[in-house]
This record gives sequence, C-alpha cells and structure tokens, in this order.
Amino acid sequence: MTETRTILEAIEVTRTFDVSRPWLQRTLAGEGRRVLRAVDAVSFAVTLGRTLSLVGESGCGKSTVGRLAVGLYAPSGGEIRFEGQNLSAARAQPALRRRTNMIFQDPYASLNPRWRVSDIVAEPIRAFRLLKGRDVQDRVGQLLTQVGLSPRDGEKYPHEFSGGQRQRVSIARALSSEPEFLVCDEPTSALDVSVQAQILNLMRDLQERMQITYLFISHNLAVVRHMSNLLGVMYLGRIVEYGPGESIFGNPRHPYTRLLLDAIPDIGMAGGTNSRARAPIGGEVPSPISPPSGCTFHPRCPLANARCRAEVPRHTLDGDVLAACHAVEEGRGA
Amino acid sequence: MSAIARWLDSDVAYSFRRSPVALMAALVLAIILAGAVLAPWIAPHNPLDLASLNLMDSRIPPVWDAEGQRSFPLGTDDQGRDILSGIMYGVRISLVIGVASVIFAIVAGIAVGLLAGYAGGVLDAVLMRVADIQLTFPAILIALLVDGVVTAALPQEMHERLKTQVLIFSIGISFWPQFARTVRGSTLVERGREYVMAARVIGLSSGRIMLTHILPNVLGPVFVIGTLTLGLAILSEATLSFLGVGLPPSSPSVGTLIRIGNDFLFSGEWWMTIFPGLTLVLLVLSINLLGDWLRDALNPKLR
Amino acid sequence: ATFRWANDGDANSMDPYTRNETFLLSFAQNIYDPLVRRNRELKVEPALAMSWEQPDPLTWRFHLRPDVKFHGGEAFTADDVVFSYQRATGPGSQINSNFSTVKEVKRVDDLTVDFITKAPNPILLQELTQWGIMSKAWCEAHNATQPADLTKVKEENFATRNANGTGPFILGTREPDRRTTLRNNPAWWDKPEHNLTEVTFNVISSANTRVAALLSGDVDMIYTVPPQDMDRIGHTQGLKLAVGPELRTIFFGFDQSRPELLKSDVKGKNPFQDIRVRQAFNMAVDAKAIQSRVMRNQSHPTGLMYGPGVNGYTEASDVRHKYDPDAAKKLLAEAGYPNGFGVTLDCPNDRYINDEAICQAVTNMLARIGMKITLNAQTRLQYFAQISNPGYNTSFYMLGWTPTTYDALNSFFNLAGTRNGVRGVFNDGGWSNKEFDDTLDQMAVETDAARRQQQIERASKIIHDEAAFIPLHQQTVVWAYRSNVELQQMADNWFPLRYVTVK
Amino acid sequence: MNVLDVENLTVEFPTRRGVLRALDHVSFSIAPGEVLGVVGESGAGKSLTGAAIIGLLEPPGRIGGGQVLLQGHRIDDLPYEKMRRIRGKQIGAIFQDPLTTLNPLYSVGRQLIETMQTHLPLSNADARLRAVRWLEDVGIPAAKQRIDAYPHEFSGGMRQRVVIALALCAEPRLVIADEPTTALDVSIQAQVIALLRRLTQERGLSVMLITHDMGVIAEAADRIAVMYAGRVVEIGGVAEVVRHPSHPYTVGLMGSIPVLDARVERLRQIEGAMPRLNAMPPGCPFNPRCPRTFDRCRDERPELMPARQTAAACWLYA
Amino acid sequence: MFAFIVSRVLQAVPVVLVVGLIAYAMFAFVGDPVTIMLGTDYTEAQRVALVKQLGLDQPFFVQYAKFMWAALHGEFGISYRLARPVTDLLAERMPATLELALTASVFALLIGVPMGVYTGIYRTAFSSRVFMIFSLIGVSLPTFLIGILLILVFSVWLQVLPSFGRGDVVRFPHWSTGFLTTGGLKALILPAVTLGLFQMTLIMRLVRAEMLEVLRSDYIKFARARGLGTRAINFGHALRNTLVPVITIAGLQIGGIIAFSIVTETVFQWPGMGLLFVQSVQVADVPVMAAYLVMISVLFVLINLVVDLLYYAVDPRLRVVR
Ligand SMILES: Nc1ncnc2c1ncn2[C@@H]1O[C@H](COP(=O)(O)OP(=O)(O)OP(=O)(O)O)[C@@H](O)[C@H]1O
Ligand SMILES: Nc1ncnc2c1ncn2[C@@H]1O[C@H](COP(=O)(O)OP(=O)(O)OP(=O)(O)O)[C@@H](O)[C@H]1O
Ligand SMILES: [Mg+2]
Ligand SMILES: [Mg+2]
Repeated sequence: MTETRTILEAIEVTRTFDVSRPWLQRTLAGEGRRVLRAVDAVSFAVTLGRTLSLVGESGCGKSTVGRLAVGLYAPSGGEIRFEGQNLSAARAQPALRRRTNMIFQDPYASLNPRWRVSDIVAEPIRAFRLLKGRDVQDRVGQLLTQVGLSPRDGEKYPHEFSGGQRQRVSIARALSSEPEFLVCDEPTSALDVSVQAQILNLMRDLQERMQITYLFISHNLAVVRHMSNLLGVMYLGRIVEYGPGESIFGNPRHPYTRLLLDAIPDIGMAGGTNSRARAPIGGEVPSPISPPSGCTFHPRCPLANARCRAEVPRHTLDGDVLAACHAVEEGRGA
Repeated sequence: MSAIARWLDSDVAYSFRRSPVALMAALVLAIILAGAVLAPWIAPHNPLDLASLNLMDSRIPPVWDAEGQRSFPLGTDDQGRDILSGIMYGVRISLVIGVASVIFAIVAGIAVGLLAGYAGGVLDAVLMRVADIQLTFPAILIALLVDGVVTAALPQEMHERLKTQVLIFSIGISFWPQFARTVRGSTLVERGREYVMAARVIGLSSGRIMLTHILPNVLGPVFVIGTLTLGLAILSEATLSFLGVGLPPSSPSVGTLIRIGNDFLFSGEWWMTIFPGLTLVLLVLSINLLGDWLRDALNPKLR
Repeated sequence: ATFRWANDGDANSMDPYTRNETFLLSFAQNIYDPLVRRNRELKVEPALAMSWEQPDPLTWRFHLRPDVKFHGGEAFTADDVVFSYQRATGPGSQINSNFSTVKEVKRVDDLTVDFITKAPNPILLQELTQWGIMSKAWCEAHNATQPADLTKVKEENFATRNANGTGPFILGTREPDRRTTLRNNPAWWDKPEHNLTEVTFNVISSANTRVAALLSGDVDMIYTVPPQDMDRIGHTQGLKLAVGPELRTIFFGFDQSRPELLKSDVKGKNPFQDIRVRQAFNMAVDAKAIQSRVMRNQSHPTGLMYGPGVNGYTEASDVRHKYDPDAAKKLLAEAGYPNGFGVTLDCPNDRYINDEAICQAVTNMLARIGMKITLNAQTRLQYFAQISNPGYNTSFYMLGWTPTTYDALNSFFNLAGTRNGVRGVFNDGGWSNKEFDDTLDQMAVETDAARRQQQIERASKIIHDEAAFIPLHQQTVVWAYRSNVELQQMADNWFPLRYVTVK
Repeated sequence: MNVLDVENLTVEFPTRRGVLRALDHVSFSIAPGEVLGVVGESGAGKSLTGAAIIGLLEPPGRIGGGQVLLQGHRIDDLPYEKMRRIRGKQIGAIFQDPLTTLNPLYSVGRQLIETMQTHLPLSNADARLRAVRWLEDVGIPAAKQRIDAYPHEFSGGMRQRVVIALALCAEPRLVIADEPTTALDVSIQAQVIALLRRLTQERGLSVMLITHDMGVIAEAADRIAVMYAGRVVEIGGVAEVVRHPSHPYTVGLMGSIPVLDARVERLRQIEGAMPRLNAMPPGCPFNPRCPRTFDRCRDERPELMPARQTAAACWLYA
Repeated sequence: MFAFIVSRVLQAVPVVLVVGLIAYAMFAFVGDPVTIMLGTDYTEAQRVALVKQLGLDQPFFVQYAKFMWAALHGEFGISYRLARPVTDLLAERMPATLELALTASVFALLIGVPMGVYTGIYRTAFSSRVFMIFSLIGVSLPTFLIGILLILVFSVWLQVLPSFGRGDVVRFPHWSTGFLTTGGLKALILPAVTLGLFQMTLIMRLVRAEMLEVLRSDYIKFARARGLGTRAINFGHALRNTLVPVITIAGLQIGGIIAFSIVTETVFQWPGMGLLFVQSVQVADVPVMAAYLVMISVLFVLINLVVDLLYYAVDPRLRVVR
C-alpha cells in the first residue's frame, strides 16, 4: 500500500529567540536587541508511514524544528500544517492532538521527578481514556517490556534509573498514546547498541503495522540511514539538502553533507591509531546570532566563491534531491 | 490487600515508622487531639457552662502549688475557669478555625498562583495586583470589614451562628496571597521544564498540567508556609476575639486563653498563660514536624 | 531633678481647648495656669485670679494677679482672659460646655474681669478650674487664635505642638504619641513645691510594657497600673504605690425605651420594662466578689451613680441591692422568665479597668439565675459608636462616668435624665421618670446646699427603687513610682507636676 | 604505576526490601595516557562505576566493598575535604545528562572560571582568557561572545561540550567521561575525541570513556571493558574485543551495531532484557539470554579469565 | 524591561484606588470618630456640628473622591486626633518603622538563610534539629507574648536593654536615625528580634526545604565533581537555586514586616507608623488610616516589582520571552 497522504508540512517556517541581555545591562553596554534565528525558512513535508530524518551539527535547530512540529513553539514566520490544517488549529481538537507525540532529547528532564514511571507511561493513556482500570497497568507493563524494562520497574521514580533506562521510559511514554505522528529527538542517544537495535526494530515494526509517521532527529548517521525515507540536512537553521535518504547517502550534493558523511567514525579503525583518519569539518560553526552573509556555510566550504559570500542560495532540484548551494547549481561540485 | 493494609505497606507508612521525630510528633498531636475531641467526657469541668463558674474560684494556682486545689489540676483563670478544661475545649475551637482557614488560604492561593504563573500575561498581572491589594490590609482590618458586612447583611441570630465561618473566611482570606505568590514564583520556573513540554505535547489541558505536573513540584514551600501559618492563624483568631469580632470570651479558644493570661504575666499568675502557651507550642511544633516529615516522605528523591 | 513618667495615652494636643479630655487638660495645666485651680484636697484656690466676688447673682468679678509673665515674656492681663474666653467658646473649641451658663466676659481694667452668667450658677468656679489661660499676643502672632480647624489640611495649627502659658513648666520638646519634655519655669509667680528641673513624659500604651519600664528603671512613675500588677510592684524594693479612689463610677444599664429588645430572644415585649427583672439583675450581681477577685480590692462597690469625692455623696445613702441569687431567680420567675432569657451584654474591652473581665464575671453571675447572656466585648471605638447617641443600639450595656463638675447633678443629668437632646445624652437605655426629671430641674437652680443635698438623695432613691441601673463600683486610681519620688494623688485623676519632688 | 586501580568494587542500594547490589566485584585499572573504553548494556552499572570512583554515589547508594586506588593511594575512604581536592584537580568527571548537569543560574563562563580558580592560581583575567580557550577547544562557535550565555541558551550538544570543558579545565590526570559525545554530531564528536587524544598524548591524561558509540570507542580507546548487570564481563585491547569478542554478550553487542554502508531491514539484537537487580539469576547473569549457555553457567559465577586474546567472565573459556 | 517597569508602575494606580476604596468602605465598620473626639460631655448640637465639619454627612463616594483627589496631590488631610497634616505625621513616623523593618529583615535573612542552609545540609544532625525546634517555639507564641517575655528577661531581670521606645536618635532634616547612637542601637535589638522572629523561622525553613531538593540535583553533583569548595557549592550553587521561592516570601515578609509591625510597635512603644495606625484605629482617625493603607499598598506594589525584577536577576531562564 502506497498511500501518499501528507501528514505534516512545513512552509517556510522560521523561529527566532530573543537572547538579549536584561534591559538595564543592555542599555548600560549600549547594545541593541539580539535575535537568534534558530530555524530559518524551513520547508518540508512528511507523508503517512514514512520517516523524515533531520541531521546536522549540534545547535543547527533540529530540536527546535521538532518542537515546532508538535506545536510546542509557535512559528515566528511561515506555517505548519497538520493534515492540511494549520497546526495550532489542529491541536485545538483533542482527536488530532492524540495523534502526535514526541520523544524528548533529554530523557531525565522530560520526566516529572515526582511521578512514578508507571504513571508517567500511563499518562497519555489516561489522558485520552484509551483504556480503563487494570488494563492501563497491563498496557504499561507491556510497553515497559517492549522497551526492554521490566513491568516492575514501573514503581520506581525516574532518578532511580540509568540514563538509558530513562530514555526507554521516555520512549514508552511516547508510544503509549499510539500516536500516528511521532517526533523522535535523538531517541537512542543514550542506549547501548543492542538495546538501540531493539528499540529501532520496535519502531520500524510499529511503523509497518500502524503506519506511524516519524520525524527522526539524530546525530548517528548510521541510525538515520537505517531509519529514514526522507532526509533533511540542516545547517545553521536552514535545510541545505533535502531528499530521499538513499539518494543523499549514495550521492551527497551539498558540500556540507559530504563533509558530514566523511566525519563518521568507523569501528573498522579500532586499534590502529588513525589507521583511517576521520576528516573533521574544518573551521568553526558560526554564531547563529550573527550568521555569515550569503550562504551561511561559505566560511567552511571548500567550494566557496564570491557569489557564495554575497547571495543566499535557493533550493534547486538535482535529481530527486533539493540542495541549496550555488556550487551544485552551477555544477562546480566535484 | 485491603486499603488499610496497603497503606501500612506503603512507602509513606514505612518512612513514618522509621522516623522517631515523626512518631513523637504524632503522639503529641494525638494526645492533644484526643483531649480536644473527648473533652466533653473527660474534662474535669465544662467551661462553656457559665453558671458553673464561681468567681471565688478564680486565680487558683496549679495543684502542685501549696495553694492549689485538686479539682483544678492546672489552676484557674481570672474568672474561676479550670485551665485544663479551658485548654481542652479551646483546642477544639482553635484547631477548627486554624485548620479550616489555612486550608481555605492554601486552596485559594494555589489556584491563583498556578493560574497566574502558568497563564502569565494580563491574568498574571491582574491576579498579582489583587494579591497586592489584599496584602495591604492586615487580617484584622479584613475581619472587621467582613464582620461588618455580615452583620449588616444577616439577621442577628444568623450572624451569631455563622461566627465561626466568618472567622475562617476572614483569616483565610488574609493568608492566601503568600501562597499564591510562592506558587506563582515556582510555577514560572517549572513551566519551562521539559516534562511540562512533554505533557503539553500530549495535549493535556492546562488545568490538568497545572494540577498533576506542576503542583507536586511546587508544593514544597507551600507545605512549609502552610504548617507555619497554621500557628499564625490560631493566634490571629485570638487577636480578632480581642477586637470583638471573634468568638466571645465566654467560649475561649487557646489563643484567647493566652491573651487573657498575658495580662497576668507580671503579677505572678503565670499558669494562666504558660499552660495554654505550652499547648499551642506543642501543637504547632508537632504539626510542623509532621509536616516536615511528610514533605520529605513525599519527595521520592529523599527516601 | 529629672522626673520621667509614663502613661498609656498621650495628651493629644498641647492646645488645651481642642479636646475635653481629662488627661489633656490635666497635662496642659502644667503649662497653662487657670484663673482658679484645685489644691491637694480638690478645694478651689486662687491661681491667676487672686480673689473674686459676686456683685450680683449673675456677675462674678475676678481680680487678676499682677506681674505675671507668660513663658514667652508677655505680661498677663485681662485682655488675655477675654481672649481666652472667646477662643474657648469659638469655633473648633471642645471645651465650651464649661461656659454654657456664661453670657459674656468683660474686661473691667487691666487686672479685673467680669463674668456675666445667664442664670445664677452655683458651680461656676468649679467649671473654671480646668480652663488654662492663653496669651493673646502669642496666639495672634502665630495665627492660632482658634483651635485647630480640622478642615484645613495644609498647615498645622501652631498651638498644637507649641505652648506658651504662665504655668510652672515650659514645654521643651514635643513628639506626639512618643515623648514630651517640660522644663522648670524659673519665673513662675507661685512658690514651687516641686524640685523638678526637667520632666520627661513617655507614652507607653501596653500595660505590661509600662509596668516593665517601671520595674527596669526606665521611668520613675507610671500613671495607671493594672490592678493585677499592684502586688508585684508593691513588693518590689524601691517602688511605691499610691492608691486612691477615682471619681468614675462603673455601672450597667438596660434598654427600657424600646417595646422589643434589639438583642434578645424575647419577642414582642421588653423584659427590662418590668421592674422585677431589673431588680433580679441587681440582686444577682455580687459586687463584693468582683471587688475581691477581679479588682483585687482596688475598687469601691457602690449603689449610687456617683462616688465619694463628688458633691452629694454620703456613705449613708450608698446602699446596694442585697446580693441574693435565689431571690433574684424567684423574681425572674414571677416576671415570667423561670428559665431566664437571652440577651446580649455590650461591653468595651479597652476602656475601663478590667472592663471585659468584669462583664464576663457578671455574665457568669447572671448565668446562675438562668440568664443566657451573650457577651459582646469590643474596642471602645466600636463600642461607643454602637451604644451611644444617636443610635443607642444596645439592650444591656456597661458604662463608666466621671462627673466633670464633681457634682452629682452632672451624673444624673447626663446618665439618667429623660432624653431631650440636651439632657440624657448618655442615657443609653432611655430610662425615663417624670419625678426624677423634676427633681433634677430643682437641683440645677438650688443654691441652698442642704436642700440641694436632699434633692440629690431623693433622686438617688428613685433610681435605687426603680432599679433603673446596676451601679457597680468606683475604680481606684493606682499610680506606682520609685521610692525617691513624692507626689500628690488626686481623686479626679489629675496629675499636677507642681506637687512632685524627687530626692 | 597505574593511574587508577579499581579492585573488587561493589556498590549497593539498601532498600526496604533488601540490599540491591548494582556493582558486583568490578576490577580494572587504567595506565597513564591510556583510554579505557567502557561499554555495555544500558543499566549495567557504567555510570555508577564512574560515580563510585569519584566518590559521588548518591545516597542511599554506597560502596559495599573493594577499593579504589589513585596512583597507588586509596581514595574511596578519604574524608570529604581531602576528596574534594582530588576532584576536578586529579580526577575530572563528565556526567551523562548535559541538560541538568549545568547550574542553570550561572553563565557557562562563570562556571568555568570558578572551577579553574578553585584548583589553579589564576587571576580573573587569565581565567577568563583560558575559559574562552577551553570553549574554543571543545568547538563552541563564537566562544568570546557566548561565554556569558546561560546553559538554557545552548543546544544540547553545546551544553555537552561545556560540560567537557568544565571537566578538563583544571587539568586533571584522569577523566571519567560518561557518554561525553552522545549529544554531539559527528564533526564535533571528532573534534572532542581529537582533543582527548591530544591530551592523552601530550599530558599523559588517562580517560575512562563510557560510551555507546562503538565508532568512538574504536577511534579513541586503547582497551575496552564490557559490562553487563553490574559486572565486567570482558576486558581487553580494543582491536581484539571489537574484532574477536569472546564473551557471548560482547559478541551480541558487536553484532547489533548498525552499519552505514549496508542498509538492512532489521538490526540484529540480543533477545530478552537484562535482569533486574533484585532478580539476578544465579551463576552467570547473562545465562538467560545466552545462546551458548550450559549447566555450569546457571550455578556458578564466572570470574574474568583469559579467553583467546582478551579476558572474559565466561565458563566457555574455563 | 523598561516597559515592564512602566507597566508595573501603571498597574499600581488601580491598586491604590481600590485600596483607598476598600479602606474607606471599611471605616464605616471601624467605628465613629465623632463620639470619640467629643469625649464625655457633649450635646447633640455639638455632635452634629462636628459631623458637618468633618464632612462625614456627605455621601460615601463624595468623601472617597475628595480623599483620593487630595491624595493625588500628596495630601491626606488632617488627623482628627492630633490635628496635624497626615503627610507630616507619616513622614515623621516613617524612619522609625523603616529602620525597625530593615533591622528585622536583616536579622531574619542573616540568621534565617545560613541556618536554612546549615539545617538543609546537616538534615539529621542533632544541632540542626535543636535549632529547628527552637525556632518553631518562637513562632507558636503570639508576638505580644514573645515581646513581653523578651522585655521581662532583658529589661526587667538582666536590665541590659531598654524596655520601650527608640532610645536616642540623631536627627537630620528629613530623617531621624537610631543607628548612630548606642542607645538607639540597643533599643532596636528587642523589637527587631521580636518582629523578625517569624520571618526568620519561615525563611530558614523554606531555605532548608528547597536546599534538600537542590542538593540532590545533577548540577550540584557535577559541582562536587569539579571539586568546588564547600562554601561555593552550598552558598553559590545550591542556595541560589533555592532563591525563587525564598525571594517571593522574603519580599512579602519585608512588606509584611512593615505592615504588621503594628503589634511589635505597640508592645515596645516604638514610635513608628504601625503604632500611629493602632492609635488611629482606636479613635477612628480615618485620614490617617486611609493614608497609611494607601502608602502600604504603594509599598507592596514596589516590593513586588523588586521581587519580580529579582526573579529575573536570579534566574536567567525567566528572561526569555515566550
Ligand atoms: N529557548 C531558547 N532560547 C534561546 N536560544 C535557544 C533556545 N532554544 C534553542 N536556542 C538556540 O537555538 C539554536 C538551535 O537549538 P536546537 O536545540 O534546536 O539545536 P539542535 O539542533 O537540537 O542541537 P543539538 O543537536 O545539540 O541538540 C541553538 O543555537 C540554541 O542555542
Ligand atoms: N538511586 C537508585 N536507586 C536504585 N537503583 C539505582 C539507583 N541509581 C541507579 N540504580 C540502578 O543501578 C543500575 C546501574 O545504573 P547506571 O546508571 O550505572 O547504569 P549505566 O550503565 O550507566 O547505564 P546507561 O548506559 O543507561 O547510562 C541500574 O540498573 C539502575 O536502575
Ligand atoms: Mg537538540
Ligand atoms: Mg549511565
């Protein structure tokens, strides 16, 4: 079945944060307001039962996009649509609200320290009255087992768990409402590979069985490749490359994507020091408060020229991949 | 497992059994409460029966004093009222008014504080300004106002019957702002935490997020202030009685007993203040110690 | 020597005309001399007036003392007396009732003035003892020719915090509600009996603190002592007590004017209009017990509405209804209340000595004859607002009264005369008796002392027979001071510093 | 001499219903300039090991036995103040949760400067200069401007880097790094790893590197310890353990690593879950999930023993 | 932030108006000033005249409007009792109250905060238990009783401190201070302790409760791991994180101290605004009462503004606009 209903669509979404210093200090120092553009004119669309992954350096705005996608932040510009409706309008309806959920990046902070884990996991079930009475506890036990915990762990409090275990609690909670659209903000970062495998398999199983749509955020490109259909590469608040995962992994267009892929460590090099040197991306990540002119990547880009420094590149289609790069557009890329 | 057995097995009950301070405090509180509840049956005299008071029995020292009398174990006050019986009956009044008014203040304060802190903006500003207004007026003036309005609005008998309720309302209303402000302050911080975001993603209503998520995390200071305020509320009642808007001195509360006894502090009749004072100290102390324990016991991280 | 003393309240102004309050007037007289003053025995004696005569029944001629100087240096003349009279009867003055019979005051020469009265006034001298003479020049210079006007919000009347009299003491510093200092007037016309160079007067409103201040040596004398602390002070080394009767009489009154009581469970009738009920109440109150237990013997139980020291008082006429609760119960039953009835007793709790405790004791005593009294004790402010003119919203109340003229008529007239706007303003129960009123009218103009005494006793007998009130007792004035202090205690509660010596 | 020797370390949680043993006779050592990678099932006790070494177990957790030696001197029984001087100065620590390990009320610069000035004699200006350098070293862009920013203004990865800078800034000999790179993207990760390596080479810094990222282990570690259910089940050189794991758990672990180049439909996983602490099976704790289990595994607890090129706690090699 | 302050100051306007209104309404229940002012001997005519003079015969809202209008010009009328402009009276009394409140607050903070930290850290130590219990005894007795007991011990028995008043003061044109003389300082001790006792206990218990939470947090653990000094951890990192509720309460309490110094000032005969208020209540001196309440309300608004600004100073997370 190849239904291609668009679940979530972002149209030129921008989100800014005011990071000015307090008024008094600011005035004394004679400086103006400072605005941080965490997300800048980002557009994407996810279709039913598919996974869109976002990758990019830390601080490039992935989590912010995730939060925008579930309505935690209101966009400062642009629009987000959920099944064709404006997101904030959609979230006004309980039925639609139930269908989205999110796994947070920091598992500890996102668990209420005063609640037992069983209550935390059961909360969405209770909130949407999915089950009643003993069934709730059974379902919670089942969810905990699914993420590799024991039902009896439910009576513990978050601080009694290890980092990975907390992350699994957080995943169990996200799954408990049986969402159709799930934002996963680095869902397995704290998990060892075997449990990670277990969780990722679970997520894929669920996706197949229940047509769940994922917005998947991760640093781990191997995991991303394993999970995603669509891939967005972000840099400094913008999506610089966007398209089917396989195409991008197979043939990265944007110089940033290429550098990113080159930087992946490989267990093949175990033991032999620097047997296969990783190539970290040179240069520094610019400050998002005062991003570079033109293409924000130009200070670190091996292909940069005068145009890159002056003109903001637009997305251009290359095969099935959109890339925002003058070099790609001009065919300068290798 | 029955509910009682389940409770006895709970973590709270467990930590209670293991805390000597909590046990002591509970014991003291239980004794005071028992004395109060059983007063009509076990008190040596009935201080509410005015006809039984004899002015010639006034100012008798406690029984161990040479001039003491057997029938008045802790001595008598200036009207010939048995101090022990007075305390037993007085605790009833004090506790009802103290507890009810503090609960009233806490509930109102939490509601306002959560709302203001969580909603922010105009609502926050309005509610906090209302709190400012409220804070300006000492409890005493509020009580005078409420009493005045009630007196004007209700017929005399009704007014007499509602005296306790009026008092509870007057005292309660003068204490709510501190709870509101404290809760608001903590709510401002908690609101931004990720677990609140997690709840918002599920789409829980704001009310539910406030009550189930934020409330347990901001309750710590409320506990502290609440238990301390209880003593204050009991004492306020005495002050109000002094101003004539409280309960009549013919049915004295512990606070009233202290206030009456206060006049006799220099004249050597110390027992009139000291015993009611001691009772109040023990009462407030045990409630606070129990409060401390409970707060710690309810905090999963401190177990 | 320096003398430091304390009282529970302040003399609210240094202007002796602004308030008709005992303490203010008493304090002001240390600075402002009157024409005639009371001596240690409360007898009237010459002050700024050296002598006087009555050329005719309506005229009093005063010969003023020569060579008297105000503190500011102005000479004292008849103009000052005339000016002071005008100021005291003019707008803003609260002491004009002292001059209710005076038609005018005329300057005869520099040192002679005439007081013309509307009718013969046997007690004019008494009425003038509280009236301090102010300086015309000083008042005019400082724009204080009238007492403070409460509608003027901007400036303060100069006389409120400054003073310029001819008296034994000169005002030093004045901090209202806190501390006022006086210093000796070396140029005083009289030979001082005191040896004070400086006087510090402190306000300490809390009784316990006041006692503590004395005990700790922070003050030399406290002006009112709570009865319960007398023993302690009396037994403390280095401290003395001065105990004397006070003119104020404490009594209870009933509402007898309304057909139905405001605060009672008896509907459709007023039980207090039945004399048996009033008698029963009178018989149920054990004034002796209150004297010994509540007042610690610091009171004088009485059956009269005025006490010793007041013109008209005789011990023989001072009889109470006998304390007899059983008979009282019977009377109540006869009146139709075998099980008593419910009524509210209005009572102040910060006005008289042990007021609330007394009311409580009375409440308990009445409970013994089956009455169900609800005690409504309030601060004086609310209390008086409730029970007084014009509302008289009370059914059963406690009141204390000091006849400012030291004459029984004052008590009768204000407390028991039938209310007519002038008479009976403080007759809060509205008792009314034609015969009694007639007696009062005679008393007012009677100049023969013996006959007047008969009239007074007749009036008292009517009150007693009718059981119109429950007279309770006269309070005792208790002062406490260090042993090195000598002072004169007065029954009218005045405290003249000119009789104080400190060793 | 080794920088760190951990001998038979045992950590317990006394609870109402008995004592939970979260670490059970854990032993290993780290040589100067060496990076010991610690991997294992989540909940196996890796973080607890780190916390126990630095003496910051949270009550009611406590060391129930064994000892910790820093350069031959015992440190697990030192009084608080003595231990405090060791922390930061001798042993640095990086905790797992970047969001909550930074004090939200102080700017990152202040936290850095404070740490340095506690242990090193630095003037304010010097300390600030160094703080900026440390931030640059861990790859914070515009470090000069951001030094006065507050933790909540940083993204998760940036906070993680601040935490790393904080652990390193007083120049300790040993760093316990609990998942220092989980929140980092690959390029920063590389930068941080390079920094750690540089410090090991230049200053002889030793690192206990707890991580799930096998790539990082492979790149950075000299030796690996594999933990399972509170025990070290295998320890050995990194190449040996990664390429030729001996313990069945390690074998399973290595098999679950997703690989970039080949997209598979399903990742391999070890079936079942780690036993709960209060339901430890007798014998080898891995026996319920082990494909090669036999009787002895169910009765007797295996100690670390030589197995091919590594040491493994498995009866297969007895 | 500037806009924030301005809006706050604007918000104060309705607060003050409402306070004035309520205050005025309340006075109807406090009692009738006229009967008190007239003393014992008066006639009906005199009473009526005085009522007219004071404007009490006018409708309620007219009185209120007149009062507020004058108040807007900084005039609060004239005290019935003392016959002096209320503004002068309050200005005279303000230094005494502010100095007392300041001393009491400093006492409460200086003892409450460190003891809160101490009892939070050594939660089960004997000394902290003892301290906790003693401080509780202090708050379970009425203020008037505590004041008298202190006087009894320190003035009557030991005779080391004065029993009443403010001692010697040094006068400046618009201020009088007791801080500069030994007598003044001695006189401050007892009232300040009495007044600050409750807030001291409250602050101490609050700090303790919050410390217990904060000391368990990851960032404290991390601060320990960095080997920071004990003081830096306890007072720098932990304490500051407890401050949001503590600031709220401390702010309220400072306002409260000023507003509720009434009882303490009465017991110690402290010549401040509280005492003035009590004395005014006793005689229904409406202008003084109204002015006092309006002033206190302004004070509360200011204090709360400062509290909110302090929130922002203490917790940077609150600075982000939502
Ligand atoms: N509440 C906020 N206030 C100010 N700045 C913020 C806020 N939230 C995020 N930022 C800034 O926005 C940018 C993007 O943050 P975001 O958390 O989305 O990054 P990220 O891509 O998720 O990074 P990481 O992978 O490290 O989690 C960062 O520069 C961050 O500092
Ligand atoms: N306070 C506590 N009370 C009870 N059990 C605890 C407590 N803290 C940790 N544990 C248990 O100790 C075990 C080891 O935890 P630890 O944090 O060391 O795991 P870890 O190996 O670091 O895992 P992860 O990789 O997920 O971080 C876990 O099973 C955990 O449940
Ligand atoms: Mg993120
Ligand atoms: Mg861990």
